[in-house]
Amino acid sequence: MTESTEPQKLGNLEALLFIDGEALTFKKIATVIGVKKDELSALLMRLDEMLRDDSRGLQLMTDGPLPQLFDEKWEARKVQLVTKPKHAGILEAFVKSELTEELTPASLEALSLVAYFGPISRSHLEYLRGVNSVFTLRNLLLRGLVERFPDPKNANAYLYQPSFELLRHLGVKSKEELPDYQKFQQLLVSFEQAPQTEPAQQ
Amino acid sequence: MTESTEPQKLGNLEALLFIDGEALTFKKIATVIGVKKDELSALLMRLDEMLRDDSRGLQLMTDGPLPQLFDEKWEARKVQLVTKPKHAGILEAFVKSELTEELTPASLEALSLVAYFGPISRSHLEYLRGVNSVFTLRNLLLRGLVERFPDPKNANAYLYQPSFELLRHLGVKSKEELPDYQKFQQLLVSFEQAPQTEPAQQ
Amino acid sequence: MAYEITIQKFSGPLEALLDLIESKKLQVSEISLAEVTDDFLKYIAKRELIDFATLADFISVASKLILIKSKSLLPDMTLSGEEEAEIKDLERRLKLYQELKQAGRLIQDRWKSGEHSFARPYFMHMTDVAAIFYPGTTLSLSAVELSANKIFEAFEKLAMETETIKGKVISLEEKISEVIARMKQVGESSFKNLSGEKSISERIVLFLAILHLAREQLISLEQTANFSDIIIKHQKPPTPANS
Repeated sequence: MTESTEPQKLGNLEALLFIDGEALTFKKIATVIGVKKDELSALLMRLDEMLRDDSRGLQLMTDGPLPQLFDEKWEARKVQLVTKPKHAGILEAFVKSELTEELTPASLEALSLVAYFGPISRSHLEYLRGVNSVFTLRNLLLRGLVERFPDPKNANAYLYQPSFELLRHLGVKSKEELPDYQKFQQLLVSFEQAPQTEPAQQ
Repeated sequence: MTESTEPQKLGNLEALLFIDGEALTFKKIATVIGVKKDELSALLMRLDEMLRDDSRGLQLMTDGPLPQLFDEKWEARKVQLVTKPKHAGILEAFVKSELTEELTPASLEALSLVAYFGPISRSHLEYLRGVNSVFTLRNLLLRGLVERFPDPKNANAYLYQPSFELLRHLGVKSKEELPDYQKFQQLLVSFEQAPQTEPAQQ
Repeated sequence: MAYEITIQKFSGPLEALLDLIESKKLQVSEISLAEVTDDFLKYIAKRELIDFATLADFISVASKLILIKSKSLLPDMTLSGEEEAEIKDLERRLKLYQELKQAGRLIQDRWKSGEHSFARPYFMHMTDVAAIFYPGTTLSLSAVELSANKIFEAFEKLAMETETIKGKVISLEEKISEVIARMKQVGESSFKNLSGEKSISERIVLFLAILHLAREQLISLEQTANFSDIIIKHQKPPTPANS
């Protein structure tokens, strides 16, 4: 195969994200369109920039701010092409949102903590909520609002994070765009750095 | 509603075509975006022009050359957003990469449940796994490891069962020949009859 | 298979506690915690509002509140360093919880805002792909069997969670009864020192709430621990709380 030029690869990237529809890992994209880490990073940044134009109806949803995603864990990061929230009004009639059910107080509470502080372990979540969360988390997993992955530091436990489906429903490009995101991060950090000792809760 | 500017309407148009998999009639699009024939014509021409750039992977598929479509039959004309033919290789590479990857532990888990307890509905499977299983099941379908058929008891749902090829690959004549088949059947029954802890909680 | 979803008033004990404090327009502090203890216990006593899985956590908070309350009613009662730390921790966590509740409100607003993004259905072209069979190299009969075994291990783990919760409820009951026994000891010697009708009536309310709580637990857990008997025998409460 001849070396593709950059525009051709940008086209490939757009076509791939369009075909799959779901979130794709960076590794998968790199393999399918045949680029390495640095080139993928450049392509994604360029695509993101092009999409910022007002005449474009789409945006990239990612695991975090794009420039920060190309660290040692880059291969597992995900990206998805989705419509911009400002177009939701005209699209509502076409796509029925599956997430019309109201959230119970327990779901809402667990969901917001996972959204703001994910990836978060169940025990940490339970400490913050002050209540056992096995079944609430199970329910959120079943509804596809949160996802889990094995905790690299604790073989028998999982870490929970907001799913792309949740972020789409909330209309943000990544969890860092949630309102007052930084404020809540700092709040938690200062709480946990306080001299008090956490008794082994739960 | 305030008059949208042209860029906003172009964005609307792109988002709408992106979301819908089928070809849409001009009439439908005009209604949804809230424009008349002339404006729709201008928007589609503009979008078509933007898509011609080499960096774009998509194109408009129409019944004929765009400028000729706005005659007296314009309302019934259709348009669809598709990938450019030059990116066809991407679809192929994507399917290939999906298939050549080894089964993940999650896929294997879902596959085992379908093998031992199929025909099984997606919701039952998700209940047992405790996680949303839409994509896992689709990957298994794509690989030809499981097959589905409409659930006679539930109009909009499918039941999943191990494919004939899977059983042959595993070297068994029927699922009843799977190791410890009876044991697992009984375990499932006793698990599901156990007094559930979840009820009221959520 | 569907989950039964009941709308509960509170997501957990911290929210219930905070609600009680805020409804009295108080700040979170040891004093306000002592003040809402009776109401909190009454809330637990109405067991139908709390599901089993979260009961243990409600009781855990209740046991700390009882300590706080006892301390405020009985100045002679000394708490261990660990107990003091538990009280401080509850107060601190409640303050954090109060702040974090904001996050829930923000998510709720966005959830309802209608500003959603939409994605294309997964792999819309899938129907174009011809039927194939691609098992990969790792799929074997033993891999399937191993995976099935793992699933059932996970089921057992889930069942154990329930047992753990049950065990926790029971041990907390014991802890509460210990606290009450201590309070009774201290109380007998210091009752005469307590002045004013109000303090005494407050103690009675507290006691009744505990009795009620204990009785409810015995019923639902089918526990034969004779916790309530002991109390009755010694305290002779004036109501048929132990019917």
